[in-house]
Amino acid sequence: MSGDLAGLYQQVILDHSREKHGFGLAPTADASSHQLNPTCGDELTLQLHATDGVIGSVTWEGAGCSISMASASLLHDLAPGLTYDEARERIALFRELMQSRGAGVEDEDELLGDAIVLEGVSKYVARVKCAMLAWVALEADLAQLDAAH
Amino acid sequence: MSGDLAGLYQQVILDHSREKHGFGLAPTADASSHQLNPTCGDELTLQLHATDGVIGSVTWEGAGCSISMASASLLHDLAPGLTYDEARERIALFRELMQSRGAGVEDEDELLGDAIVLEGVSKYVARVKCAMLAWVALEADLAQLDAAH
Amino acid sequence: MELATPLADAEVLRLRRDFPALNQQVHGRDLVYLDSGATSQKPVSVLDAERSFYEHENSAVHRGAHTLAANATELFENARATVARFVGARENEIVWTSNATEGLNLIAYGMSNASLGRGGADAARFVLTEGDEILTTEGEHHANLVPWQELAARTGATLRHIPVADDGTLRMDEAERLITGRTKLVTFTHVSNVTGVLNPVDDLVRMARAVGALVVLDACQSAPHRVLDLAALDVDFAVFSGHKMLAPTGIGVLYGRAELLDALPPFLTGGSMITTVTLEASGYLPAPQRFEAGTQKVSQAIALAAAVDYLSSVGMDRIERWESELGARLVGGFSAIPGVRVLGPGTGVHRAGLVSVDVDGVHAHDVGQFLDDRGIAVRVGHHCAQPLHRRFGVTASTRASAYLYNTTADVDAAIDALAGVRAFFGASS
Amino acid sequence: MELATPLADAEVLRLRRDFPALNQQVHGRDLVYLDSGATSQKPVSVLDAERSFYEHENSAVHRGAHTLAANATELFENARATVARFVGARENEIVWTSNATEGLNLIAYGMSNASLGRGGADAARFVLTEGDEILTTEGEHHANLVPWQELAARTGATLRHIPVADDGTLRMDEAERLITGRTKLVTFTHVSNVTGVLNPVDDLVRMARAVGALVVLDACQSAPHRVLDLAALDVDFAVFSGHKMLAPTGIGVLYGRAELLDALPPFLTGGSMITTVTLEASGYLPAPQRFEAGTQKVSQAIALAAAVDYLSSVGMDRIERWESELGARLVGGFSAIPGVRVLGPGTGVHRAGLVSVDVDGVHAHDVGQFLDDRGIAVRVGHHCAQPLHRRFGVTASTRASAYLYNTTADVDAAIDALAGVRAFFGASS
Ligand SMILES: Cc1ncc(COP(=O)(O)O)c(C=O)c1O
Ligand SMILES: Cc1ncc(COP(=O)(O)O)c(C=O)c1O
Repeated sequence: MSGDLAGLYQQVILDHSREKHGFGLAPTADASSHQLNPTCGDELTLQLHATDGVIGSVTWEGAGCSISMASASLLHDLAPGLTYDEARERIALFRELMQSRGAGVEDEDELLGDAIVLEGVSKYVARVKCAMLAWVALEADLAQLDAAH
Repeated sequence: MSGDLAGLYQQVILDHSREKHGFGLAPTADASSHQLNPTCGDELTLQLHATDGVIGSVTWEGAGCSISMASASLLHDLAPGLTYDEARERIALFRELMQSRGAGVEDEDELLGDAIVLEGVSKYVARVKCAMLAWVALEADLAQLDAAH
Repeated sequence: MELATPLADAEVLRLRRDFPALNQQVHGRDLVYLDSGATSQKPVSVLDAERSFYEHENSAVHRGAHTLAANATELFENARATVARFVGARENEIVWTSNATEGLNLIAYGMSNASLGRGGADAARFVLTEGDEILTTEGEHHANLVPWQELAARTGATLRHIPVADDGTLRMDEAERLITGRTKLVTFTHVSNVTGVLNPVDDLVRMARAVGALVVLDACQSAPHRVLDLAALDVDFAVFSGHKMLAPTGIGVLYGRAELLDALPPFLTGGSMITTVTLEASGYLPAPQRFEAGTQKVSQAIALAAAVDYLSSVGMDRIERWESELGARLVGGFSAIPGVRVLGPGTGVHRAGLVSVDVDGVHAHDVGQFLDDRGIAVRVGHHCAQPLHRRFGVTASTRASAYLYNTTADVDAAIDALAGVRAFFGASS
Repeated sequence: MELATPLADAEVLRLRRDFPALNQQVHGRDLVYLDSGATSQKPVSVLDAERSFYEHENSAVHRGAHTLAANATELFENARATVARFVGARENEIVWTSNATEGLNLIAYGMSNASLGRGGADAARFVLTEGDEILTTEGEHHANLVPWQELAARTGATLRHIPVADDGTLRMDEAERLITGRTKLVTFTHVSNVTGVLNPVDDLVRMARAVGALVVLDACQSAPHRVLDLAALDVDFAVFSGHKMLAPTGIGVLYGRAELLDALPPFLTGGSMITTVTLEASGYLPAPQRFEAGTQKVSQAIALAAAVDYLSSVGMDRIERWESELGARLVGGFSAIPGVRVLGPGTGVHRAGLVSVDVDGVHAHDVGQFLDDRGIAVRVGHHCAQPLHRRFGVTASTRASAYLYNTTADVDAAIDALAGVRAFFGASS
């Protein structure tokens, strides 16, 4: 096994991909979006539960590779308590991290919490889509809430 | 001017292309066919006049390059007196000559008469279609007569 | 007939020197390329043929009278003759396309144009109306499914499917039931790009002929890998792609029986496919020019002929036998790994040199990544065959596909790597 | 804005060394290639870019997860970004086609699919019915005429034409009259491939916008030769071909404004352009993938990006000025020869670097042959523009067309040769 592969599949990621924090859809939600990765047919539905402009929790369901599942699980851990704008900021930063080709981004530890374990994905251009799936879903949820206003 | 070009445009050819023996359509004919060279838009209509299975004369009209015009004119001189089968034989031989890439074919002098001045065309693959136009028209005329029987 | 000697590792290693891309490292390991089912690598002779064209003859074909143009036209038409011979066809039965997908769309659009009244009485046999049926199978690549869905939607015809059995073969009992007087066209793949199953062309052609239906063969996974004689198979149309058979991207072939091609209404229209054009209307040339509008894929066609020459010099019968050995070795090795399920036929069944597997508890993307880390390139995903994956109860799989430049060592490396996957991802616990 | 310095002979002779095909002899004379309007020659950097791809990255794009596939995908999408920048477009507005002809057919078939109900409400603006009009011009290449004839025949719409004046320009008074509320689409060439006339894009766009019609620009003869900013021109769609701009055959570009491309129903269908496929129906991706079915022209797209880099490094503004000098020199020289008539604008009028002539008493084929004998490659025939030739009262003409690698000596050689034609064929008598 190369060092690269160990960097991509850190133990935290493999654990999250099995534990899937926040897995299971609630009967209702304030916003919900469905995302698809057409290359592999992976799918993910992500619900947003919020009160007064602050995220309460994120729940999701889907099937996909360990990267996409771990990423959704990590996002579930990160999101609660963030305002919409803060959440958007984190999504933007995470996207930047994913496009950094292994170089990382500033303030990542502080703002992205455990999700920075996904940094290794940025060296694998073809896998960035997997890691982004849940975050793109959250972005779509936030856009729905905006549109509803 | 290269020797090739002089071989292609022999004086006989240039003369025929201007004199156009047999140019002008008759009011009636035993068979008539229209041929087109789609690359350049050249067109030719060739009429066959025959009695008892023997070609009486060939008349034609059309616009095209010196090679196609000369070839029709030369065919007009060659055709009279040939039986249908003899004409078919000459057409086949002329086609072979055109595909010979300058190598010529046997018995060409005897069977093709003055039309052997077109031998130089066979070195110019792109021009073979021009030289064949009238001959293909005669072939189509003969096929019409066959079909009428 | 005597059987050809298959290739063997020593000879394959010699051939492999002709393929520059195979001589490189990935993640510090020698590349093991087992993704030829997606696209093949190219030998130097093919790269040289294309480059030489650009250095010497490059110019407009069928349009110019100057020396370069005449030379280019000749090379281009000789390429057509070479490819025609390779698949048992006549020159005027070979139409250049940009890939197999375009070839299938060409047939489908030709038929919808006929259905809109283009092509007149000659095109009557291509007309589809409500009540008519198009028959495809559950095992097709999207390229041989979606164009027919769209054709059905455009014409009001109904699309039906021959189901696939658990072992990946077509349910021929169902085919018998589905091919009726209403069936106007039957289309199916020669070899499945997921299971490696070889479909029974003769039986399907016989059934289709009995009801007067047209037959289309998707030869994408057969033309590169086995002896192909389209006239002998007696299909009406066939398609394949150059990039899967040592040639560049951007070139494919549509084969059609001459009398059908001359009757099918044109698809793409423009320059070089016309006789006379007025502002109001245009006349069209016979095939193949009829279907070759605009400037063609000239250097790619010439390179495809060079690819075909390379394949022929090795011998298609020998390649076929070698790949069938590699396929058997892959199936044997993969199915012996606990938690690995082979999609389609298992060991002991004749198959092409490609095998797709589902690994219990590990997503195909992760499997592929693990193999890539060892320098092994395989394909992961649905391989453009979502319905067939759904049939097998999975959304994605991992496919290893071999070609003439693969050795038994390549196959063994893939088997060895696959055996380590579940432990790495903690799926065996 | 400061004017760029045009190229000059000394620099052109240095550039020419990059083009291997130009360094050869024909009939014992140095080749003078004046047929770039048909297809261009290729610099070494373009040939190298393509070869390097096959030696290193070649593999399936957008379909694989292994290292080669990821690298290939990246080069392929970077190529799209390079070409987008070159013509003032965004990446998702650039669709790969195999040539300009296919691009025009894509729009026409997208519209006929919309007219058959495909694409739903989003596609309403592409629907054509009886009474609707498509407007093209008398001066078009067959590629921008025949697909619209066929679209009209499929939908019941009427095709109309802006006539061409004696000097080759469009009759804008007639355009004014012809563009009405019934006009749904206006399509015209940016630069004529026969007369070198530059059409008034701004005026035509303004008229079309006023009635809500779509505008299609055939940029085949402009993209290779002048600075092109499609967003600034404000057209809805545009097409051009790689082979005319230093790139290989088999690659072209369709530009479309993003919101239009995402609403236009798909044309070719198959793999890689879908979201979810069931046996019954399929969902489609947004542009550009929506229009890129099957394995793409990967190496050709990468080579086109290398071609664009080459052109940009020389400078499109400088190329444009140089060609306009060469065009003026050609027109001046040709029109001074007795019995030679220039089709379209004469001396003193701004034009592209191409000129077509009719030689009194000598057929174009013979003219071309005579020039070829001196090593000069020109195009003879109707240049896929029969209606325009008919407008000028001829069936064929002889065209000399220049590019960045042509010198004034090339132009003078053509003028000198043409001056000898009528005497050789005895037409001056
Ligand atoms: C103005 C114009 N339009 C369209 C075309 C067609 O281009 P292609 O044959 O590359 O599709 C050409 C070139 O032949 C052209 O000059
Ligand atoms: C069976 C089959 N059909 C069709 C295709 C489509 O070929 P292409 O993408 O070259 O058009 C493929 C390959 O992807 C295939 O394997």
